[in-house]
Amino acid sequence: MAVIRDVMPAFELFQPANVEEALSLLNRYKSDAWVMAGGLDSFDWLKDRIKRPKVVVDLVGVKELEGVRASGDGLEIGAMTTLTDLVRHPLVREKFGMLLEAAEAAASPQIRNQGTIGGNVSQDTRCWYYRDGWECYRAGGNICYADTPTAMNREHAIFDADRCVAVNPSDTAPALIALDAKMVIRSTSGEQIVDAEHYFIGPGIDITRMTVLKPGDLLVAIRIPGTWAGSQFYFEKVRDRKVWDFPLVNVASVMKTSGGTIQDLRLALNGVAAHPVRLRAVEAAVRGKPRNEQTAEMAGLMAIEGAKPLRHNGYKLPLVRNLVKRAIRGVEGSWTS
Amino acid sequence: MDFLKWGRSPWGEDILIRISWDLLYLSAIGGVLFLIGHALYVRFWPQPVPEKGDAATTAALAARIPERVARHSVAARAFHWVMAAAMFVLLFSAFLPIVGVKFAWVTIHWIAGVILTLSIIYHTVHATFWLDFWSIWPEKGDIEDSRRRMLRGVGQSAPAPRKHGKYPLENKLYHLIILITGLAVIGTGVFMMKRVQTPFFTRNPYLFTDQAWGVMYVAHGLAGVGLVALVMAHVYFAIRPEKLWITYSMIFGWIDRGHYLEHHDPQRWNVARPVPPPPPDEDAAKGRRIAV
Amino acid sequence: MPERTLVGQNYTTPDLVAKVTGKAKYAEDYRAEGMLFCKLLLSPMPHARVRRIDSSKALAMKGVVGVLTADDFPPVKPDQSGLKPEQALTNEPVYQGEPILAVAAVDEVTAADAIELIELDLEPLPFAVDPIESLRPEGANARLEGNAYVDRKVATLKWTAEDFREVAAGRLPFGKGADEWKVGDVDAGFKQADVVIDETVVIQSTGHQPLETRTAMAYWQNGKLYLHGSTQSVARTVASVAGWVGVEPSKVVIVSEYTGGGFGSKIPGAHSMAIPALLSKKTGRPVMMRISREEEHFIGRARAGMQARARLGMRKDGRITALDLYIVMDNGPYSAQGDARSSGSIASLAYQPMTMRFRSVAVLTNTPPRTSQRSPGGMQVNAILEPIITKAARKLGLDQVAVRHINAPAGKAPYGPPGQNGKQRYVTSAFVKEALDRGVELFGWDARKGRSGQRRGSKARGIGVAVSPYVGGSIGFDAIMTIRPDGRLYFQSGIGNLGTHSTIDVHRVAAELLGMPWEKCEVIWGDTSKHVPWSCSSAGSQTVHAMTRAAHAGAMDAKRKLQELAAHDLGGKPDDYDVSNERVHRKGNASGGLTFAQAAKRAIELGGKYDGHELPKDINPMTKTSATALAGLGLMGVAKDNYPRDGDTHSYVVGFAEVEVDVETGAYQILDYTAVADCGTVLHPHSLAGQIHGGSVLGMGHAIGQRWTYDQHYGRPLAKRFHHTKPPTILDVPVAMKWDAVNIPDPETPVGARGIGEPPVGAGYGAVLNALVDALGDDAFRRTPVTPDVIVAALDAGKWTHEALTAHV
Amino acid sequence: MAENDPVVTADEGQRGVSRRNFIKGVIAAGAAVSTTSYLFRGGSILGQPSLPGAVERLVTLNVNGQQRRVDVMKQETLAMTLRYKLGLTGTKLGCDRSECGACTVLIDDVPHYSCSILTHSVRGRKVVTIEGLASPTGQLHPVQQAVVDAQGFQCAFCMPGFVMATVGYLKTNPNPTRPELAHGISGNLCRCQDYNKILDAMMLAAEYTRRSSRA
Repeated sequence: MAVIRDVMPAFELFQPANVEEALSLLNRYKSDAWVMAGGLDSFDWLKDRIKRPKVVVDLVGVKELEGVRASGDGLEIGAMTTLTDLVRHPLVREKFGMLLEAAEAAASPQIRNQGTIGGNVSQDTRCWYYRDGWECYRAGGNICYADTPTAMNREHAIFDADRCVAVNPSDTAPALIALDAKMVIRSTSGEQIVDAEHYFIGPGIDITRMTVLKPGDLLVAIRIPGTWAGSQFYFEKVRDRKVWDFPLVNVASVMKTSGGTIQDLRLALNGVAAHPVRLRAVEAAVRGKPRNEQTAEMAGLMAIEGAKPLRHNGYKLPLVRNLVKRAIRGVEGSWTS
Repeated sequence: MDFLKWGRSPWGEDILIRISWDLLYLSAIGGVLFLIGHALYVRFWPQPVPEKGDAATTAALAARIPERVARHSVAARAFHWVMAAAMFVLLFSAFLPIVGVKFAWVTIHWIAGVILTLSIIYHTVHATFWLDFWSIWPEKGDIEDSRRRMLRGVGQSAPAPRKHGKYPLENKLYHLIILITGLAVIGTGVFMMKRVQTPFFTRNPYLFTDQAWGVMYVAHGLAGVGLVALVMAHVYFAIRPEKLWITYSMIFGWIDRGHYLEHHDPQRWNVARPVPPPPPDEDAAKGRRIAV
Repeated sequence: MPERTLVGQNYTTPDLVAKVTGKAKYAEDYRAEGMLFCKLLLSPMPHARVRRIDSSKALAMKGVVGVLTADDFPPVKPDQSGLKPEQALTNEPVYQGEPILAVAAVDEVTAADAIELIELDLEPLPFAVDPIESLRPEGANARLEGNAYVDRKVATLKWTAEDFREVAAGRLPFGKGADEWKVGDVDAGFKQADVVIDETVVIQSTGHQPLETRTAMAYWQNGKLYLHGSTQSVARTVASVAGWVGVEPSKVVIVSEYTGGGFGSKIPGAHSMAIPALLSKKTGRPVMMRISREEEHFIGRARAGMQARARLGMRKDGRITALDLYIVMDNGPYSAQGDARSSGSIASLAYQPMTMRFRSVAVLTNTPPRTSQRSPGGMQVNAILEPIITKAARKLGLDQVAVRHINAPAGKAPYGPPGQNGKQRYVTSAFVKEALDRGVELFGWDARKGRSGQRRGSKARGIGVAVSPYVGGSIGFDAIMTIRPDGRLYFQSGIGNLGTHSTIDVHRVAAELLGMPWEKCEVIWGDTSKHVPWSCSSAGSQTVHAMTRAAHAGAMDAKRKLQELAAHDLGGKPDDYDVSNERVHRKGNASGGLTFAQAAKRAIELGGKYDGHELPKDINPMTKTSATALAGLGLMGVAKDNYPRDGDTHSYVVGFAEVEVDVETGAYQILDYTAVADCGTVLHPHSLAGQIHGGSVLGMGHAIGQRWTYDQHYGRPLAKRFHHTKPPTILDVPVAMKWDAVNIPDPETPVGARGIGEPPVGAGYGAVLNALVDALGDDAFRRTPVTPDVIVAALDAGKWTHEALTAHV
Repeated sequence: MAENDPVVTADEGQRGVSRRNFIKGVIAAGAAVSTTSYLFRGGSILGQPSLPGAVERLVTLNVNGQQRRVDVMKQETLAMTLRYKLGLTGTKLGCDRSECGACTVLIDDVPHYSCSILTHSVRGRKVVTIEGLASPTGQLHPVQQAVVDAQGFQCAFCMPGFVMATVGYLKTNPNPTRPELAHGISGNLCRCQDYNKILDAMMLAAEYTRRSSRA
């Protein structure tokens, strides 16, 4: 009955030197194993003594998973590449400035120095009931504490809630979806490549996971095709504090225009559902339309169709509407002093 | 094996969460064992020879029995199949994710649950006011018949049991047990809809205490896994060759005279034609009205 | 008054190099041979009774040495309020997270594992986390004894169904049960007003959250308790720890040379200090109790939140004719808090309303214990009233600064409730108008007015100003200083070292008076075994005022003794002598007489009053004990501050802010901030800047984001860690801020210096809120913090939409 | 002191040298494995059962230019090792959850929260703490000197973290603007909150650092 926090219980630690070793460990210990990348999500769980893996597989020594490489006209980013290394990489800066912005918007400098892109996209939700050890659906229980008449759910989902109303907190995830990134997943039984959009899963599919990764799976790399290199990017994150905080909502879009007409675009949001949301309907409606206030307005309105606000997160509707609007037409006006 | 899954409330109290899903496998295995057992029994155990009635009486009676004895009205059959469909959807949407087939099951599950609930309400009203309400409920004599049938089934000597009324005792018992489990899942399920987002209710998991919810989840779970075995048995009997005539009756609405005479007691399920006999086509309709 | 050689100058404080090299030892940095670690078992329920505790499994674990429960504490009786005073461990937890039990083990992992083996049987009791909910006719009481303080006693107080119809409409009812005071005829005041504004406002509770938690380490030696903790005053912590542990104060030594912040939460130390102390006694080994950030949320104290309603009447010229203020204060579960009362006083001082009625009720809740937090009550009332004043001014077409100017306190300004004689108390001095004028200039107010409320694209600009007074000092403390034969001057200090530097700064007054070069001065602080005098806490903006007075008195005593000693040895009258240049000498002959080193030797030879063997009668017993221990070391200056004072000392800060709000996202940035202080004579500019800006940022933090959130169904907090409580980061405040001080000496204290810790908080808070009102209009928010979600929802709906009265959202 | 110890690199510790030999080596060198293992079950090196292939508990760390041998639990964070095993209490714990920055140290010149990295993860890497900045003769690091000159902090519990973050950031951007510097050291929280003076001090620190690197 007694609950104790802040002291990690014992676990066995492995620090494999390469992917093969890591995979064989994961295969050997399956659901007893906990994969640790930068560790910033992991330590919370471990220190809170809520998750108690027998074995931690720390990927710190797997150097082959680090680094950004050119791959055709796109990029391949090792899953263990830190956000700082990503932000500082000339190819990222040159071709996919939006990813830089998104990575730079995450957490704090020290966290970006240690946190990895793989960890950032695979992190667990930050629902404060779940993270505090309340035994909700996501924790194997039969209740969502965040959607009750008295629940505090300012940060929670407006879309695709299925029992659980938690949201995905990643800043890089919507950017990767907009850029049509591919996630390279390996296990002892082989390699699998998943569109970034489909890497994330909602509670309807599996209420205890945020991604398609199953025990034994390892995200090894993220490939960004050259398709959208150098196109028009928009990324914006709205949050409380300018450091540390996860997004209330963020938006990422890539766009190609020609003579004021939107030729093609991809648009994704996060902080609104348990998975980042790609706005396919909006994309379809906006394609071929002139890039102007009217189109932006329409896109914004379409984006919130079907949204179901909770007691404290109704603001996410106007926020999403405005962010999508801005993703289409940009930000208006500024002060010089 | 722990049959119940306990969780911890935000106050650190132990609360019931649900049954252990091991019980699902237990129920499924139990169902399969029963089927195998029954199949083996039928295949290898010498079956008692059915009692032949007095030939003269039978012939006289047969003359008054229509070719097709109406057994289930269109409404009743519609109910049965709607209910069956809902039940399958409910069971699959409940248990496939547990065995590893992942999909967004909750909405499907509650919609099927609502359909099942509505169909059962319809059935209750329909059966109460339009059907022979008591025909489906076990009566005192059924127990003695059942005892005799069992003894004879295992080769003991016993007086011949009466033939069935409209429904054999197995049917009646099955109906009874499905009614209990069905009401349990529905009764709990309706409240459980307060725990998820539906258009009907404002979500409020605090409608009952943590402990009361726990009991409700356990009841829902127990009834649910129970239904797995029950439905397996039901389907099994429905497709057994010697029972197919009953299954057909649930599709077409009637049984033929032969089966009627063989299995049913005209005293207890009177479908005999009054005099003068009307044309055959109207028989069914008439029979339906009188006897169903 | 001597020439200012030290006062008003920057210098490097003697603790700084130790801090910057990592050598400074805070409580958790101490080690003792055989030291055990302890972990706490916290109540999972907001209110419960312990039915049974079974520690046998824990005690059977290898490495577990002892278990401590409430039964191991000295018994306490209910005080005059009817409640039992708080103890570090309890059998009736009254908030979720209250410690019930502690385990000591050879290491922390073992202690933590052992906690999980404790079997605890609790009986849940009714609870309330929202004061208003507790006032409902059917609402639960937070304590078995009642739910509110009525006439200083805990009683059951319920409002009527009628009252709650007001609540449903989003207005705080003027329900019964409140303390009340009045100045003038409020109704007549409202009649004179040209505009009346009536608003219901909610101000959040917030944890103090010093960066150093209340970790403590204790051991016993020869019957004496040595406690290494974190406190705002070692001198004042001795008695409180002695009381909690149940020993004589003479048996307690407190060591806290460096305190990692307190903000009011460590004023008499911390109740939790008793845990390692008693566990150490029980186990016979030193015990270290590391307090985690989450535990600090529970036991680390918090500011009382408020649900308030204010009606304010303003005349065409901006003068406030009437103020009717009603505050429901979230008192937490224990002793009665003073925040609401201070709110009334500070409101009456800051705006000098022509008539005023003040009502307040302190409601008990099952949330962590409250205590004064930097500008207690002052900060909250600033947040309640400043936006209302700005809105009234706007309705009348008046400039924000002009309105503050016309209502500003000046001279011996009256404030607070009328006393027995029907008259209000008054302050020692106030130079708020001067501060406003200086601020207008420094901030460039007039130039910025052009941007007030302007919008470009999605970006709206707003500017705001706020006036924030607070108590700026106490009186009556003691000083001990010794000039020793090594020719150096030693100061003993019992003030906590929170890095305000006042612990050190105040002694520069004495060094200056005695003409002692600062390099030859040493301050001894942070350890009660080192014979410290009766000192104030580094709290409530007292230190600079209180302890410069004491230092002044001590220095004057030392000077007098030097003069007398010189006259005794060298002839003449004491008044023929002067001190300067490290000598006591005949006036006009600075190189003659005795050196301080010689005088110190003579003082020891002469004994008696000169070296501390005879002491003044009026000093505190603690000072007497310390001075006696130091007697014979040199020439001793020891005295109580007996200087007269006419009025109550207050200091003032005016804050100016400009914000830019993105109206599409609700996100905003505080672009600029300037603060001007009226705190009398400036003692140490660097330090003063730190207080002004640091305090202002604390206020800004409350305006922009600091949260305190509870799940009302289970009465459990959701915001416990920095990630959720959201103290401001370096990027949430302007990248460069300005400050100044009017630097006019307070006439009622010999040095002229007043304290400054509290007033900036309300200035930062109010200025930012006013700037937001300026940018967004009158109807964007009614509660704090004002976060992007609040703004974007209000702008979308065209009016504020956020929970009207619910607490802890 | 540790400079005279035979150096066992992390790689050898893990692969080349068996645990038995490693322990022997330690005993032969007469080095204390962990004289101050107050916090974590350290008593017996074999106290924690080990699965095959898992990390060894005995490691050698490079801290402030010295090789230090330590017995480290699997779940031990660097902050705990520094504070409770190596006696380096200048590194503070304000939150233990990577939310305040008080525990910031440099690992291979990059600022990290030492509360949120396993000690085992820094084997073979260069750790520098606040105690390692000043020269052995006691001359302050330019960033420390700037803090002293600007009287840059109050309670100073956050100070070691801020100083380390600044030292690390200035290595990547020696000539920052004030907003750039603020961004660079934004992973540190101060509750006395005079961020203004902290930035004054750190801008001065940037200047001092540039000057000293030129010299």
